[in-house]
Amino acid sequence: MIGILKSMAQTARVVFRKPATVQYPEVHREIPNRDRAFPVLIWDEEHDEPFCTGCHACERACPVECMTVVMKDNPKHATGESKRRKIIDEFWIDYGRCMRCNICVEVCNFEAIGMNNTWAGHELSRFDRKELVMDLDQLMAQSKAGKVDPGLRA
Amino acid sequence: MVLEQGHAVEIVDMPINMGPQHPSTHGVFRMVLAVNGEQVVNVTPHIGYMHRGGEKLMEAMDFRQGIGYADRTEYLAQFHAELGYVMAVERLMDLKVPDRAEYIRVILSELNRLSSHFMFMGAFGIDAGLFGTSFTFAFVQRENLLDLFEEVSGDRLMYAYFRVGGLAWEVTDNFVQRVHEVLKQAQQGIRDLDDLMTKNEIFMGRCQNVGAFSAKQAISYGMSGPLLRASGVPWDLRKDEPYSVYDRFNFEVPVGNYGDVYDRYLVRLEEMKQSIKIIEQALEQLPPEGPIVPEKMPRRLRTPPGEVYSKVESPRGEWGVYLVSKGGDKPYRLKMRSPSFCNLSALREMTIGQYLADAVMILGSMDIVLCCVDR
Amino acid sequence: MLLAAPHINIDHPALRELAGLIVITLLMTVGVAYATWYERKIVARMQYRLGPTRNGPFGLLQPIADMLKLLVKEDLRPATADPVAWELSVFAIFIPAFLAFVAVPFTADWLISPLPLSLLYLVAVSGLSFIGFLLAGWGSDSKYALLGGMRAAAQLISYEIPLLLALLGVVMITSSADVYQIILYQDHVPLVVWQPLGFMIFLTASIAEVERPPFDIPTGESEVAGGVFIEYSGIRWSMFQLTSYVNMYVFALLGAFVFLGGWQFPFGTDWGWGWQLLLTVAKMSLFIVFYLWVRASLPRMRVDQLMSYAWKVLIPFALLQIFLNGLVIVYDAPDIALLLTSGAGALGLAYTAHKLVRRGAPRKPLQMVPVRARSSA
Amino acid sequence: MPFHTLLDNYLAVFLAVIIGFFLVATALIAARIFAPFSKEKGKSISYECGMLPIGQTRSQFHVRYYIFAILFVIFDVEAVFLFPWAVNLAHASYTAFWDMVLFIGILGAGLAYAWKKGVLQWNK
Amino acid sequence: MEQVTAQKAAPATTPEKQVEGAPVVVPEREKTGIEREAERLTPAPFEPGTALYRQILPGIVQVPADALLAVSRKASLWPMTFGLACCAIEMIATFMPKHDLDRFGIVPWPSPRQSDVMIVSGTVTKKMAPAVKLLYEQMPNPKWVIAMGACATNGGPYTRYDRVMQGVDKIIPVDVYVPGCPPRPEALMDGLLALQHKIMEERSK
Amino acid sequence: MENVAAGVSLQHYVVLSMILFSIGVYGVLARRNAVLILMSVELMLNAVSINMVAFAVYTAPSLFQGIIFAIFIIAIAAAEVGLALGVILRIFRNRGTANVDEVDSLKW
Amino acid sequence: MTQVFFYIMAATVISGALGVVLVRSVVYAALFLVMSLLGVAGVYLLLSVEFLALVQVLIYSGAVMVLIIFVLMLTRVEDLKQNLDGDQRPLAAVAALALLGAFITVASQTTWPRNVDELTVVPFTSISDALFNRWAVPFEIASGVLLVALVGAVVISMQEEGER
Ligand code: SF4
Ligand code: SF4
Ligand code: SF4
Repeated sequence: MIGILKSMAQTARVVFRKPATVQYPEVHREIPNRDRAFPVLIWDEEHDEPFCTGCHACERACPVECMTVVMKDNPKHATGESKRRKIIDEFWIDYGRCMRCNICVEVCNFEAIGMNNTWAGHELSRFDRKELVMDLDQLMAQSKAGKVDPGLRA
Repeated sequence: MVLEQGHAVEIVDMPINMGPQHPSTHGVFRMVLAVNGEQVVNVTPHIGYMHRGGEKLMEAMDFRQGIGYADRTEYLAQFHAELGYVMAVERLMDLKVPDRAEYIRVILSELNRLSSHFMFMGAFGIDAGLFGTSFTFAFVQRENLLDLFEEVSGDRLMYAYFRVGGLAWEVTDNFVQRVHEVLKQAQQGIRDLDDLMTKNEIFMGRCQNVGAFSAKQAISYGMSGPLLRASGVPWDLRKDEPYSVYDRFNFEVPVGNYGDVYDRYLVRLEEMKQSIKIIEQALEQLPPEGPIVPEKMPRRLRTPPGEVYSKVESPRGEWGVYLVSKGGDKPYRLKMRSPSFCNLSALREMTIGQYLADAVMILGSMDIVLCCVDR
Repeated sequence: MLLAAPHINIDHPALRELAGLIVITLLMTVGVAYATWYERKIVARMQYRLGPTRNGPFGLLQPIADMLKLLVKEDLRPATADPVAWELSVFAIFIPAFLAFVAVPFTADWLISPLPLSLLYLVAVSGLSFIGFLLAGWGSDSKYALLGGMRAAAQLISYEIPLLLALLGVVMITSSADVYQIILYQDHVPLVVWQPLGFMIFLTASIAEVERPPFDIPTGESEVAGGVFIEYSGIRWSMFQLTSYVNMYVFALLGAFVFLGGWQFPFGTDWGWGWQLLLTVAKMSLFIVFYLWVRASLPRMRVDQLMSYAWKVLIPFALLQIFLNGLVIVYDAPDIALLLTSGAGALGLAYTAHKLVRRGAPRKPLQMVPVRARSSA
Repeated sequence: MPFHTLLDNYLAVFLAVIIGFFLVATALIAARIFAPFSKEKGKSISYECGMLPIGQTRSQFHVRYYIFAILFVIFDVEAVFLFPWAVNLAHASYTAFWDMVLFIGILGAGLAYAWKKGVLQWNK
Repeated sequence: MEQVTAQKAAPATTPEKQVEGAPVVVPEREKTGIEREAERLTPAPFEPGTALYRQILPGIVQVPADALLAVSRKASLWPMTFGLACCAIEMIATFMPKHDLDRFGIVPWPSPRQSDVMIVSGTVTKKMAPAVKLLYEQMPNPKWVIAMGACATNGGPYTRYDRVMQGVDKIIPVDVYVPGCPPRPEALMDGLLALQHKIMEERSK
Repeated sequence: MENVAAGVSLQHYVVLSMILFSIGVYGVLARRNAVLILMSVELMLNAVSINMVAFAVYTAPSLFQGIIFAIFIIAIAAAEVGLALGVILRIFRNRGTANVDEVDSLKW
Repeated sequence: MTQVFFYIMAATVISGALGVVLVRSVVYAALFLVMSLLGVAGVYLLLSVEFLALVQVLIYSGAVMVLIIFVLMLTRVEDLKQNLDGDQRPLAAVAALALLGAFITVASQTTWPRNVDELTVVPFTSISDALFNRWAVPFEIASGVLLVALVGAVVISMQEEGER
């Protein structure tokens, strides 16, 4: 009997405490700087081109093989605007398969890829799983707009 | 079974199928209970619904990639899983992990024990028929812990933070103070759950003398962790075979007298308090700064040939990793000794003769992780 | 509701009853819908949550949405189910619960029809619902359902006895089996004062009769995954839910009338029907909130504990209560004697309920094996 | 009380039966109209946690349920007998009271016997 | 066990029939491994089903009716409690105080009979596939499926293992894919909101 | 006191109870299943008690033994059903049948 | 109105009874029995014996039906492959009809001692008075019978314990 009253008192006490709920769609709570949502490519502001040189290191290191990298000669290098001889041509990441393990970021020697740490990196529900395969533009859009500053680069 | 007229009816036991989808078989465990009236006369566990070849895949991965799969195998005690895995590799490469890294590992592992036991408390309350309240109480605290983990490692569940030789990267600057905050809330949460369940007569009536298991039986089934300790065997790897830096802390190992469901609950409750004690000591001894990876850390992880078995005390018991290497950067053979599996093997003997409702309680008291059973 | 009150005089009694019943039906539906709403709200607050907030202001449209959705959901019948039993069970469960409203005096003059033995009537009618449970369990040809149905029937019948006996104690005091008379009797002191033991028994038995936690074994999610109703979907299932909430209301009202003095205590009859209705609803809500509170805080009992609690604790104590009342009344001792004896009995009940689980020797506490630091940093 | 009023009172009960019946019936019909129906064979398999049903459903039950049922019958009868007694207990004679105490005592003895025999135990 | 299942597989006998004669027992031929595999991989049948009111009501009434029903459906989506693997933990976390799905009127139910949406949270192995299909079939119309996490989407980290389904959409039609391993609770909520949008869009279908 | 019977006289009830009784008789004779026979017996009992009550309220209102009888009938019938069903259960467990024709030996 | 009610009730009772003796499934028979018993309760109401009607509902269609349905569940009579009716059906029908005819003739022949179109209401209190003063002894005996039934059932069940 006493124990029962005790537990009922406990629940009653909780009624007067503050609910822990964060009202999600309205309130987006503070997301840690190191948050690892999904890998995105970083945009090199001064040369106005991606850092990525398409060196395939991340592609090789990805445990689930969800990346595809195509490399090409850098036109800007010919004109001398940039020191990068090679540059990324095509880049696909299948977010539907990525396990967010951060390895691609660690192996990249050019700090060209980083983990998205914004809410945009999480709210990615799609009606068709093909739409989860992100191409180069989608991968770079965010950092082009200067919206992402990955807490975790290599 | 068709009834024949004219001779005595053999009274059949009603086979009841629990799982793979059932609110109270944790994950996709399936058991077929033969029930007579309300009494369970036979149990046939069916596992393998979650067998996804984690070990085999890890043999195809190098040592860094494997860590992620270790996480996903023991998804309630990820830090322990990682620790077991990286310790195995470190033993092979005989790397000396710097002190600071060791302390942070201990702190995070113990916090992880808290979060895992909170999960148990919640689920156990549900099994006892408590309408979600224990679950919510537990998860309020669990969320705090997960937030801390996320700040440190960058993910809520799959941390991949312990690396061979040390840690992936430095902890955050306000780590120590954040841990203190979280611990304060966690103590509050433990008190809440204590008030809610421990002394409640109905809860006692449901738990006491249910699924009692003697020390002898427990050992013979190779059980470990809270279940073994609840049966009265004071066996705890942190105490008997201290790995990491566990030999530098004072704490107590709770040991039960009856080995029934209630004792398992109490042991876990007490372990949470002990974990908090350990964490506080570790925070005191934690070197303010220092390396988190050895100085001469090789660029590529290549192990010499050999084999090693490393084990840690996970919230469910002895989590062991047996690793054979023939050189190179991949394990040649990898076997995980999953505590959930060994504990689960005792289910049949515990359950037979109990009530139908108690079968659920007993399964709940084992606190299994299905991916860890099937791997 | 005014419709049902006789001072809007619809001359023919049958018509008046009809109007009253229709009003009750509407009220009941809305009331049940919002019972689910505030159940979810209160329980959520007991769990650090908010409960429905997004559908309508404070989630006020949530119950409407749920009802509509359940209405427009396909309702399936398993091929192996027994068609007749399957179809009948809905009626067989709902109608008895609904019948109870006929004899419930919401205010002094709003009462569908005065039944001379309404107390007995209420119990008798609500006792019929087990047929529906057995039909649903047997008819839907699922083991969980069958198990749930048998459990439900066993539980209902076991707890009907203490319920009846507890009410008998009241009848002995008021010497009338009519709820109306019983309410009139408690103009100064509600009967809970004279009958603490009876009240406790009634409270427990009523929770068991409406199969709310901790007595929700027939529908225990963690064991029989929804129990009797497991196979039912859409509108049929929502009918079952409706019924269980209607039962909750009926027993809450019964408790409010019989033990808390309904609309009589403390203002008496002369404050007009508005006050009376307010009192009734308030006292009923007390019970309902109590049910929700218990639901959120107590684990489920096991079937054997349930049974032995009914037969070994409640019924003997109920008989004791009757005996004490009889002694006090026949040898006309002062009323205070009722309070004393019954209070003592209540303490005894509490103690027994405590002892029932604490069988045998008290448990040894855990042994703590100390571990000392061997090396240091 | 005069007869016709009694019948009128219970007229309400009959009305309630009818209304309740129509309530359920209309709900079911509305569902028929508004819900999307389709025929698939999997639907008509009874739910068993995602497995095909095993064993026979309408199978044996423990006789203990029957024991509790008969206990219930006995005590139900007793309670019903108690009602008229309780109603005019106030102006009843001592003998009536002790009669009933004897009655309860006899049935209580029955309960005690069942208790001693351990049928109340539900020993699994 | 096999024997008993064989009995159940016999055509359902209503009680009347049972009184006449014994329940029919057809001995089930042991299936070859290939057959069983094929059985596992065949997608579950799915008909959206048609509501009667579409035939009888005039179109002018149908439009508001559709809207109303769609709103009520999206306002109370009841998922089936169906935790498969690691993602299940995050799914549970989504029901819990911090991100309280009850705010959206989303409450879990144990039985598929009362649930509207099936959240496939985790790896679907080929051994599990029949159960998933059966449960999906047992859900009454209208019903939706959310594939939560990489595993449910396309096998995720375990794609390369043979006994793992390459995505649950191989066997049941999936409405919303939520990427992530595991998706954090907010992501799942985002998926549920997306599903609500979808329901509103498809109301006239 | 006004004519409360309002056109329903004693004969109505008597005839009703007789019809019920003979249906019960038919059941007892025709059915083979013990439980069904028991149900038919219940029908007969009910017929009898209808008769008793009817006579009581129509002819002997001053000392209504009929009603008291009916109450006792109900009470005893409850006990009787309990025992009878117990025996049927017993037979069923031992013989695998609830069929009266097959239970013809006094001992087995 | 009374007549209408009487005929409704009579119809319920008789159709229920017919269902009990004719229907081919035991469980349905039990359902029909419930219907018939409730009808009888209605008849008691018509006879203005409210208490008796409620007792009928409470004990007959409540308690007794629990017993019967439980036994149906316990002995899967439902699944027995045997037919429920004997071969002496026609005989039984003849006998029952003959009995009925005899009854009717007797009933119509009889001349009742006093006016039987009027019914006097028996108040509840007087019933209870009588029950506890004039009928005290049979009352105790009834309790004894109940006790015997209880003990008998327990004994049967204890035998049951042996083979489970
Ligand atoms: S992201 Fe980095 S590692 Fe990957 S291709 Fe580009 S530069 Fe190479
Ligand atoms: S995070 Fe891991 S899984 Fe994802 S793309 Fe990078 S390496 Fe591959
Ligand atoms: S997606 Fe990742 S977290 Fe989810 S079940 Fe698969 S492996 Fe586990």
